[in-house]
Amino acid sequence: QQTIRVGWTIPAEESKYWMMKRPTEFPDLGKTYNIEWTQFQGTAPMTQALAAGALDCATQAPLSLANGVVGGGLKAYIVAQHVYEKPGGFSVYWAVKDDSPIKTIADLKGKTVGISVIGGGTQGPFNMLLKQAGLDPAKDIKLVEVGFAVSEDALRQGRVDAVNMNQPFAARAEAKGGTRKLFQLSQAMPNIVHILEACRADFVDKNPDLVKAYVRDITAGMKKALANRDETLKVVSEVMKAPVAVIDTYLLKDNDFGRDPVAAPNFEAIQKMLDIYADTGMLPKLDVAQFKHPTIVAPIQ
Amino acid sequence: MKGLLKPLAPVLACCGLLLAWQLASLGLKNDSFPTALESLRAVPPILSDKDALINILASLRRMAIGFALALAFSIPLGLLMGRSRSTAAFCNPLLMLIYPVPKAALMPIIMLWLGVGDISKTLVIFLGVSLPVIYHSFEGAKAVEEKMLWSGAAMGLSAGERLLRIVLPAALPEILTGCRTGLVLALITMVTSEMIARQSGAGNILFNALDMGQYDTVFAMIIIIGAMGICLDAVFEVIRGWLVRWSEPQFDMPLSFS
Amino acid sequence: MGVTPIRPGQLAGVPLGRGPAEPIIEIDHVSQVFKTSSRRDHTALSDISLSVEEGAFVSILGPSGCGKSTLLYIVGGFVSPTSGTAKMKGKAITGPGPDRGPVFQEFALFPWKSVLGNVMYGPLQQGMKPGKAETRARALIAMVGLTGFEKFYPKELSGGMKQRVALARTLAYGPEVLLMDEPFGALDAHTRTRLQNDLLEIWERDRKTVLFVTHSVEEAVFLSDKVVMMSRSPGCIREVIDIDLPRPRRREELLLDPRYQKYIVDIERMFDDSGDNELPS
Amino acid sequence: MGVTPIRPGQLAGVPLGRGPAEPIIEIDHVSQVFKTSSRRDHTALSDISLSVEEGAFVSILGPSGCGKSTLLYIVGGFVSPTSGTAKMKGKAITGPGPDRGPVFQEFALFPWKSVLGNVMYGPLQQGMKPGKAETRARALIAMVGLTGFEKFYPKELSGGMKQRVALARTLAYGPEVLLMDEPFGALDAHTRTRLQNDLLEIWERDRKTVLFVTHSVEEAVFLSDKVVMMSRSPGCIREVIDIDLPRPRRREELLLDPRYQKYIVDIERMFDDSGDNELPS
Amino acid sequence: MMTTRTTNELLLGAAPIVLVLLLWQGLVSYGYAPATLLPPPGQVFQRMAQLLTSVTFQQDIAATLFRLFAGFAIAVVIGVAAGIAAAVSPPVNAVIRPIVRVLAPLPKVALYPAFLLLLGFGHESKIMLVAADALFPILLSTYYGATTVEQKLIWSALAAGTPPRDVLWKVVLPAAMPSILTGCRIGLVISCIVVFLAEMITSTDGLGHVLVTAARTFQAVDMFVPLITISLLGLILNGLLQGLRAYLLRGFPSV
Ligand SMILES: Nc1ncnc2c1ncn2[C@@H]1O[C@H](COP(=O)(O)OP(=O)(O)OP(=O)(O)O)[C@@H](O)[C@H]1O
Ligand SMILES: Nc1ncnc2c1ncn2[C@@H]1O[C@H](COP(=O)(O)OP(=O)(O)OP(=O)(O)O)[C@@H](O)[C@H]1O
Ligand SMILES: [Mg+2]
Ligand SMILES: [Mg+2]
Repeated sequence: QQTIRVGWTIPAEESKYWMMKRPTEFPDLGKTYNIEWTQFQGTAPMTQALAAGALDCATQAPLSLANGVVGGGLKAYIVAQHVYEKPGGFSVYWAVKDDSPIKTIADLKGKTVGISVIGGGTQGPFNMLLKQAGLDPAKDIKLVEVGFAVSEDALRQGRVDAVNMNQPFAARAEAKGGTRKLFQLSQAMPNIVHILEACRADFVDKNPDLVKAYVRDITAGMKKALANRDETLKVVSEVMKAPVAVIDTYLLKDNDFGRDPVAAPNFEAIQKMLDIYADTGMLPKLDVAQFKHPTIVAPIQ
Repeated sequence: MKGLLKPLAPVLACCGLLLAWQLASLGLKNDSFPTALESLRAVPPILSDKDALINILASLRRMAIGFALALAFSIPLGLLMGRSRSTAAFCNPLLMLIYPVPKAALMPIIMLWLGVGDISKTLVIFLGVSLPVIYHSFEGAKAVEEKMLWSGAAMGLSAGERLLRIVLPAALPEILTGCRTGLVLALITMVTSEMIARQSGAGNILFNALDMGQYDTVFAMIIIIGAMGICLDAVFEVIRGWLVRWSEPQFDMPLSFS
Repeated sequence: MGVTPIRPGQLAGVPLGRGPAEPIIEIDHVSQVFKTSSRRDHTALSDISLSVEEGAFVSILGPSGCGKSTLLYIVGGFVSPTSGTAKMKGKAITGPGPDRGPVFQEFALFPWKSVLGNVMYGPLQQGMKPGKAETRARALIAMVGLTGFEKFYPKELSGGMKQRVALARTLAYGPEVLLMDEPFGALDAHTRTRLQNDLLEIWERDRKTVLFVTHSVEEAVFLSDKVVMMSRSPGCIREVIDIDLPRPRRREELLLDPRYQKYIVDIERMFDDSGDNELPS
Repeated sequence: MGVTPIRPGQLAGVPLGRGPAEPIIEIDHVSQVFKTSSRRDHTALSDISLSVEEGAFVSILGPSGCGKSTLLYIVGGFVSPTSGTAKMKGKAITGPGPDRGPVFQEFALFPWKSVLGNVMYGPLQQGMKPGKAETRARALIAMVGLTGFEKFYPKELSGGMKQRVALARTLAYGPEVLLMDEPFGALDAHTRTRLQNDLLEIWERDRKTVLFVTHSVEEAVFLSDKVVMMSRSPGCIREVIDIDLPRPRRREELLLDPRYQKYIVDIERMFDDSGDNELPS
Repeated sequence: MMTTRTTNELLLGAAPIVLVLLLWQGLVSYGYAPATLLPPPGQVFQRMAQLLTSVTFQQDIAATLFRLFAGFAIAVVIGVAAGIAAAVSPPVNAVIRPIVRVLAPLPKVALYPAFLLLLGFGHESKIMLVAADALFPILLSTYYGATTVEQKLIWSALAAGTPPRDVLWKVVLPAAMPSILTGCRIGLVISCIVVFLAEMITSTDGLGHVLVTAARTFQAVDMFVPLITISLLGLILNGLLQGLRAYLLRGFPSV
């Protein structure tokens, strides 16, 4: 019986949450193979952990994974996808106060703008949008790091003039009112992939069957998560220690991110994101093909 | 009246603290700063949750191991540094170079050799605790009255025995001050060591809640950690009082000239 | 019997002690210079030579600050002299050892141990069984008149009581050479007399060598074979005086002995004569 | 003039001092019980009553551990007695004050201050100008024979030197009442005599009241108007003796005065008579 | 004589540092750590020399130092004052002691979001975090140092007419100085760590920020430059503190 060391984070990996909290629902999990779960704060440390060989598989964002490849000599395969921006669904947006004089992106000139992670995954599309509006992202605005959890408060307190919003905080802020959406990432490109599942290449090459079983369970988990929303709410609530009522306001609703029904990665969209990062100078040009394993990729049924 | 005030003082102070918090949070009207009452209400659910208890116990176990290892390592080192100029000259610059480095920044390398499990976190706790213990032991050993050591030497104690049987007890009050600071830092690092990578622990609950903006849970955890601090501290004070009863001031009047 | 003339001005460095015994302690051209915080050199002892024979009771008299304690520290091996050598039984003194037992002017009791614990410390260290060590310690505590205070911690004792504990602690492990720095300084006359007698008894029984710093000329004459007079110019030996009085000595008898009185008067006069003792003012 | 008979057995609580002066210190049925670490009660003073008249020089004699220091602490206002009251000029003593200056048995010098800094502390505290305080301090340092050691820190001084600094420090701020706990205990005979004379001079000039603990009967008789004899049964006053010798006193003269010798012999005999001073052994 | 001793001690102190550097080089050379995670020391120092001359890096150092000093200074002032007040006055003690017991063990990082919202994203919130973390070691050391002051020293001062409130800083403070300085030394190191941590969590400048940006993009060399810088800063600051200590405590016994 072999073990995979898996890194995870919150808030949007429902299939993995199912595997964690309802292992008996999966025929192989705990029987033919085991998972050692380690939770991380954000994807960047997980990239480091993958590069250091402390993890086998982990949640990643396209940018952090690419950074690991470029700077950390990491070799990895993208084996599944967790959430992306489905057209019509939720897209990470920047909000301003209702009474703010800022009406367009161009009005941000000279303002203080919050972003969850400077140099993080959202900054590429964000920079692109600023450039399109004629702003120099480096000079025309003052960028400060504001985690999603405090962004609403930071905005209401006037600490920032505009700030990025993500679920579940966006839902909460909207329910309270007083803020308004200025622009959203989907304006830069559709189908942005936020988080995906990646495994170290050397690990996959050495234990193909093991990883295959793991990916199979991710696919299965995604199906279960989408099929049984009530149970998913409970699972997520157990993981996040947040009451069901809070999660119920957005999870798997129209105002949520999109999820591929079989957790299949959208390599095309990822390539497009890599191109944006290259255009905005955050990365050199990269080909998504290097992340693709010929057989081990969701969906595996 | 006075006799009643003394045992009640801590309770009163806690109430005062909670009251100040309550008023401040009401005044600020801020989601990320819930009122004391809301936070207190969030305490029982955490404590009645089996998972949470297991988490907290896991943290405490790591803390106990880290703390014990740190004491076992730091007290002898500190005493040695205090009694031998060359040991101090040898260790001091190195320690001063190592300690200011934030452990979080070294995580990639720590993970490379020690993985993401208990060992890394225990190491972080160890480092946090050992700093004050080393330096208080160091200074305590330095201040030991020389003639006491001479007396010991004249009775045939070897240098090692003198360290153990004279410097250690004589410096004990100072060492225990270091241990108390160490205990405080142990609790803090116990939580923060779980900031980046975690499988279980009190920090796990706290940082998850922080990520999710569940501020009442965050502050409930803070209350719980604070309560653990009070309890550990109280136990420590009893042990301290017993160990250094010989050094307590003889008269309690002169310092109380208020 | 007439008054034996005192032979002052005996050369320093000439053997002291009773009979033909070997010198046990030899101090050879020892100087001690301290560096003060204000970075100046301060000479505490300059060119001291002295030898003490085995079994001798030697007292050191001298004005405050003349280097008596420093001299004892050097013999004890606690500080090494800036120049010169100190030898014990022909071997250079390189550090403290249980053959030389100090009683410090500042007592230096272990504050974390009770009276009993302090006194038992040495015997236990020498490998004595706890039961035996306790018996011995209790006997010594009784001797110094502290029965009933065994469980007291040093901070709960009066000055004189602490001094007596320090004395008992050193006597307890039976060092060959006793280095006593004003061991009776904080005691009332009666306790003092009593302990002088006890000390003499121990000394006579166990043939110990004693180096004894005191400020009382009378005490020095009563106890000693030799009195070393130091002076502050800085820290050197002025005279070494043989005390030729019969042993065992009893104070009542001595008080009637004119030689005893003469020794005292002569030594006091010698101090008077030297301008050295005058305080600069 | 014949020998004035000593009047022993004066009742405790009866005014002491020269002439018709007012009592400046009144100690009324004072007891002091300490809680020891082994949680037992230890009586250091039991039911002490004493009153000291303004300008009196009162010595306290007693066996080691009889409570002399404790009594001074109570008058100094450092500890409050378990029962009874202590008054100064009719007002209950509630704490220390610059009217009563202690010289502690353990010196208690400020280790972070040099000799000069220690002695200047009091005058500066009393609001004296730094220049004047330094002049005064230097004069006192000279008086105790420590000129040249102004910049030394306490750790660099010998035992006797520390004691002299402690004395100078207290004299420097000129308290009305001096509470001296064996202030000359660590000094050689000459320095001691010298400082006794200096103290007497200051006392006579400034009309101070002095409470003086000593172990030397001779010193007590030489200096005092009254000698309080304490005993350890536990901590109580046995006798109060008037010393009826002319002032100003000069030792050379007194040594020839049979009354002086008689006082000494009588007091010593009184201590001898009491089994109290025998060490239990 | 004095100088040879000092040089000897400096050499002795340098030895383990050289050893660590050798170990580091060895780990890289023999492949125990990939250069992408642990770059060779030579490369790091080269890069550091280069960066030290750049204005932006100097500004980053300045920002970090400012936060460090401000936070540390606040911690020292409050810690020493509160520690002494608690040691000296029973009513203050009754209030401060339980408060310290509750607040000391709290992980201050968890309060950082609250600080951010209350004080903004600039210097203030970071200074506050530094102060909050460095405060308690200093406070506790001061408190214990002050409670163990030899009583007769205080008596001597009181008898010399020192008003009780002056005794605090005329006797208690200097007598507790060895302990206070030990607390400060610990507080200083903690300040170094925390200022870095705060800058890593959120900031737009400072050494911590340099480090996170480098870490996110796996610029291992750039990541180690701020690390080495902060540890050198720690060494220098501690050296200064050591000098101050030697001066302040010249009257106290030492080895
Ligand atoms: N650490 C030191 N630094 C500088 N000077 C010192 C130091 N220790 C002692 N001294 C000086 O050395 C001299 C001799 O000191 P020592 O203690 O030997 O005197 P002593 O004869 O024992 O005097 P006392 O009878 O007063 O105890 C003194 O002048 C003292 O100031
Ligand atoms: N803190 C304390 N706890 C318990 N007992 C104490 C304490 N302080 C003093 N004592 C006891 O009180 C008694 C009197 O002590 P004190 O110091 O007053 O004696 P003293 O007369 O000054 O003796 P000496 O001449 O030896 O200095 C002693 O028996 C001592 O053991
Ligand atoms: Mg001496
Ligand atoms: Mg006394």
